[in-house]
Amino acid sequence: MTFRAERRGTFRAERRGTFRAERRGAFRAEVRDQIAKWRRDGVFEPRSDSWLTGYDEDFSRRLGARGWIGLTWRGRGFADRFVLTEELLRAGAPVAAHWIADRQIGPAIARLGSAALKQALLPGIEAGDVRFCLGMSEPDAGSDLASVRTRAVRTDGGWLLDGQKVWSSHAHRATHAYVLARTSTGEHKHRGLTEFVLDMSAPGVTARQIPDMRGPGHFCEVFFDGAFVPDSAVLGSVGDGWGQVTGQLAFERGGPERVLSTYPLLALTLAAAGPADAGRVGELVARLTALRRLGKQVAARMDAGEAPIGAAATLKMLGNRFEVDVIEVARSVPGVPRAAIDDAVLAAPGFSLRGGTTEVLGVVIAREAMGAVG
Amino acid sequence: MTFRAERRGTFRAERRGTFRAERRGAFRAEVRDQIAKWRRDGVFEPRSDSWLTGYDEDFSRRLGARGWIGLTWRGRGFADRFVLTEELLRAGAPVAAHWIADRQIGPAIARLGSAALKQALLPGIEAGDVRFCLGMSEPDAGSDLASVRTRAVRTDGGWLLDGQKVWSSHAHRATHAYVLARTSTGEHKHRGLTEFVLDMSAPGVTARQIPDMRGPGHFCEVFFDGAFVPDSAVLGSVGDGWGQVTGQLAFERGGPERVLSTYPLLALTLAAAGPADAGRVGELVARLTALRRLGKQVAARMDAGEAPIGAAATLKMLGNRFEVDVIEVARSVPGVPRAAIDDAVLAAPGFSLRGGTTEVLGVVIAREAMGAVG
Amino acid sequence: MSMPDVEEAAVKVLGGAADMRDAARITAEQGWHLLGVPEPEGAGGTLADLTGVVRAVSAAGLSSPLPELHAPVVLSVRGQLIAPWGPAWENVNLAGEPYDIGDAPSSGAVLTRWRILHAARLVGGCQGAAARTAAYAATRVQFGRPIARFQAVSALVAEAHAQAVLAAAGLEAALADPEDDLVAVAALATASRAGTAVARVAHQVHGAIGVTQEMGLERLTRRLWAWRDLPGEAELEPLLGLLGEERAWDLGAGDE
Amino acid sequence: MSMPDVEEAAVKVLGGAADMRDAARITAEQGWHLLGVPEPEGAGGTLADLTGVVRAVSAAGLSSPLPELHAPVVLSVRGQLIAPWGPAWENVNLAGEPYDIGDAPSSGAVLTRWRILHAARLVGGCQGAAARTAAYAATRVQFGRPIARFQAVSALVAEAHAQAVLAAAGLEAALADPEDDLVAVAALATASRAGTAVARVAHQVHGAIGVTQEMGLERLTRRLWAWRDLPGEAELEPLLGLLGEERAWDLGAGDE
Repeated sequence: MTFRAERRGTFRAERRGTFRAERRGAFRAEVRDQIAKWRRDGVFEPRSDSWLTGYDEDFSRRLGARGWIGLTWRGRGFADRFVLTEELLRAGAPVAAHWIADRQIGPAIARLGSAALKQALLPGIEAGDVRFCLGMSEPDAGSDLASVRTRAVRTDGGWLLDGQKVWSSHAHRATHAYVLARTSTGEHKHRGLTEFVLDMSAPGVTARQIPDMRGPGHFCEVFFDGAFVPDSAVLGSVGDGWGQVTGQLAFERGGPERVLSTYPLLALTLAAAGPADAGRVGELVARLTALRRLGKQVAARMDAGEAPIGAAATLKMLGNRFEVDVIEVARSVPGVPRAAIDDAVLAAPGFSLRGGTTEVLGVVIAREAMGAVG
Repeated sequence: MTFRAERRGTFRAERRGTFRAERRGAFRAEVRDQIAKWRRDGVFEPRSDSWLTGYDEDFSRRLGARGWIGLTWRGRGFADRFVLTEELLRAGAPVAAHWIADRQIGPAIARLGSAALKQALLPGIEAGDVRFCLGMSEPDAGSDLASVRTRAVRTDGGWLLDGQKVWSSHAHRATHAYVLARTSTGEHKHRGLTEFVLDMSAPGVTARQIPDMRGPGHFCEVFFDGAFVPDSAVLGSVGDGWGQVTGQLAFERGGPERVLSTYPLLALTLAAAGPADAGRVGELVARLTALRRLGKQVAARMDAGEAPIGAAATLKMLGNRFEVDVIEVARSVPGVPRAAIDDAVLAAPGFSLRGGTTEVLGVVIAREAMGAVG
Repeated sequence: MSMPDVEEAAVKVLGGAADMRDAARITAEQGWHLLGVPEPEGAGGTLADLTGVVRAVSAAGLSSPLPELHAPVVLSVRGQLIAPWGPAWENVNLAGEPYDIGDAPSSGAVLTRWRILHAARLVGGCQGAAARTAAYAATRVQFGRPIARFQAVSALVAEAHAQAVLAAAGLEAALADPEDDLVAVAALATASRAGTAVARVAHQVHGAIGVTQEMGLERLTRRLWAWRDLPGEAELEPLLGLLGEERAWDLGAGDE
Repeated sequence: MSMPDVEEAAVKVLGGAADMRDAARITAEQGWHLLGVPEPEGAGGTLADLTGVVRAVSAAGLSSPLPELHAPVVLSVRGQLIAPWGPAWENVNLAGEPYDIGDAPSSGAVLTRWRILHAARLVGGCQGAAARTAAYAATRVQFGRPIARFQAVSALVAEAHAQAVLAAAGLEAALADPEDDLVAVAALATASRAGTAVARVAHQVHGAIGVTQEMGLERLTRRLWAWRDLPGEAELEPLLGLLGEERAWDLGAGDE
């Protein structure tokens, strides 16, 4: 068998088609320039965990005006959103106000929402005016997301919500909420769930901040007392909520915010590092390179119509670990500002909890690993 | 409330009584001197994992002649054995031939054995002539030690063993085996087990080495085909084997060999370390100081008649982690001999398996943690 | 008054202190920091007795300047001189405790005593957080059973407990040889790392509720995060890496 | 011949090689190492095609001098110059592979290509060991059920898989910018660390039987242990720590 004679000239072109060097590189450059300008103009101060704690409605409107909210449903796709969000997180820009709408609920509305709902909300989301919070977790449920007790009861032209959600970030200042509620009972807990879009100004909705380590912060409780949701604000099919939620997990877990929450601290660490720190800092640089590539792969697969749940879980598990390790290295490098370290330290307990705990992710990843071999 | 006036002079003497500085310090010095002499005389070469892979019957007889086998049942106690074994492991001395008898089976015979058994075996153990292997694990059982299928059937004046054991280190050259066998069936798997002492030269006993990563090594399979054990060689009570085994876990897990398997490599690393390595090596030094103190606490509690199962499991879990971390640091320090690293690397997979896996230990430790608060 | 009584009294009284200045006043009045100082100047007792009080106070999630009143030091932390509980108290750490940035050096023996006592502070915090974590896992129900029944959670509970046990053992080694400055360094480095590990695991087990003020876990973990960097292991461990085998092996063998 | 066919052929034929000399002869005859070298001197294809072959061979638990035949280098490892598959082969590594200690330096571009291919070797080994681990956990029964059903084991299976995925992503980043020597350094450092993690976890899941020759896991893990130190991450990572933020951030962005 002489391999060289047979295969001559066959695959040189093969794996090249997916690279779109000019356009994508250009978009990153454009984003960088704009962000740098905003920084120069004092529009924001960098901080860690800015996608959750950097809440700035004006900044969100700036992004909206630039056309940078809703890229995934406006014909640009996940790869471009990946570039945009990477650069925003790198800069520690205050993107929390529109984050949930842009990442998760906007795409869900675009895919599953009624024509009326799309018309009513997508333009507002794209402008940065419509701000979503998530109503998933409930008291005492923990990782058991399916144990939903919030009920939606049929009424004229819609549904009435009763119950309570918790850990809804920024609910007290969101314009809308995504709510997972039980529309029928007596079945397996994964059945009879429905996704709703709720106007937070509707009568019977109350949001209350939960004081955390920094005082009153982003976490809220939300109470529903006969809050009305019109039929047009049902997402997808009544009763199919659980399947729809799990289908969205790749969106929720596979983004760069699962890796870059402490990047602003890493940037300060890179600036301060001396020869004695080179090894520890270099390890972070190497790992980050691989993690960002993994994130890029996830985005490309979502653009290809896949739901890469296993890869997204892998990214999140390893990314959360990286985010914490950045803090540990930063602590060891002389000259990194204490305030930046402390800010990241207080945020860190949340990294591996939000969007699925390490334990939950481990099960998802192991399942993929065994599927890959079985 | 004025604390100073009330308590004047009450507790100065309290926590001093347990220190026996002179005698214990003197014993360590004696052991060190002897080991140093043996090293100078070329009696042994240091190596990692010497308590499992450093098999040297002559060296064991030397220790026996010195009176250093069986300290725990000869009136010296666990604290002295702790000092002795620490120094032997520190030196990487070949102690595998008598290790199991000295650590585990000798104490069990002394506590539970018949007068005949004691008379027959203890002097030989103390001399280094009687060498034990463990017959606990069985094929397909893994961590489920209680799933014993080896059977012991009553016969005139004793029992007949049929079955198979596996992972019995050095069984092919041991004089005796400890065997856990089922003496009655049909009950819960933890009942009906009995501990036996078996003469490896008895008819019907076959041991076969299992080739591992280094070729034919210490691991063996042992087959019993109607092998006879006299009644006098039953340890403790017939049917109480499981309770007796779990009671011995502190002996099996709480010794310095769960921390020091790679100490000879650490010694080379300490010798080679330069300023660039000081942090990583210093972390090991700090951790080792605490781990050794924990081992000393375990020994003291065993001398006090306790069975500190939780503390022993803690020591083993953290100690095994330390043993592996020594290798990782050694890899990073220029000048540490490659052969010493490779020797430890090949031994490392066994560290956290033998004597209870990390998973099993985690359950034991968590139980103690919750007991401590509940 | 027996030691457990002293510990209990300190926890109770300091729990009612309005702030650190108040805590310092109470501590000085009671003379708790003079435990381990020979009479008649001090209150007698051993350094171990004093560490017991420090640990108990910290395990309760409280701040106190016991170590600083006993051994007033100024530390070099990441190139800056820091007085943990200086008189001006111009800065506040992550746990809401005041500190100063100063420039007076401390003597070696005083620094060693402070390190031992500061390690005791961390050990107490680890013990408190680990105990809370075990208790929470044993009682919190999810998917129909206590979360401690899930192997992954049980492993975390074990880890927190083990780290607290290890840090306590390191402290005991330092107490066995309080003249050896390097055992104190080792004990503090180990306690510092344990603080990091226990805080991480405790929050992982508690889930989101662990960060709320209501749960109270953060009273322990914020202190661990503040204390572990005063100084952190990255400054301490290099002091132990070039000792050579014999000196390293003999660390903590002072009571043999 | 498609790439999967080439990979399959390489695994099959090299699996029958008597030793490394034989493997080198076969590889050279088949011209596999010329993948990624422009025709007519080479066999065309991309460097990615060649890494695919290297990965497949390593994932099967086999040794081959593919990287060295493609990019003959002499490495500085912990202060010594080492030719991984030199002509004299006076030493043998942990995996039974021969190597020399030499003194000829290699050019930067050649070294970068070798690093990418050596990373591919580690990635393949990680993938092979992770896949074996998952398969073993899914089928091995203990306490009455497959051990994968135990959360602690499942977490280990996930870890092995995740590390292999991460190392593969690092390799892809290096392939996206094969002119940048530092992305190759990053990819190799990540693969080296992944090798350590995967080998550890694989043995933990397999238990005692994992160290037996019969099980065959050690054909993968011994290679991971040998390859990860050729050179190890401790030599590579310091090259990446002082780049500054902008250069570090742009690593691996070559295909955008």
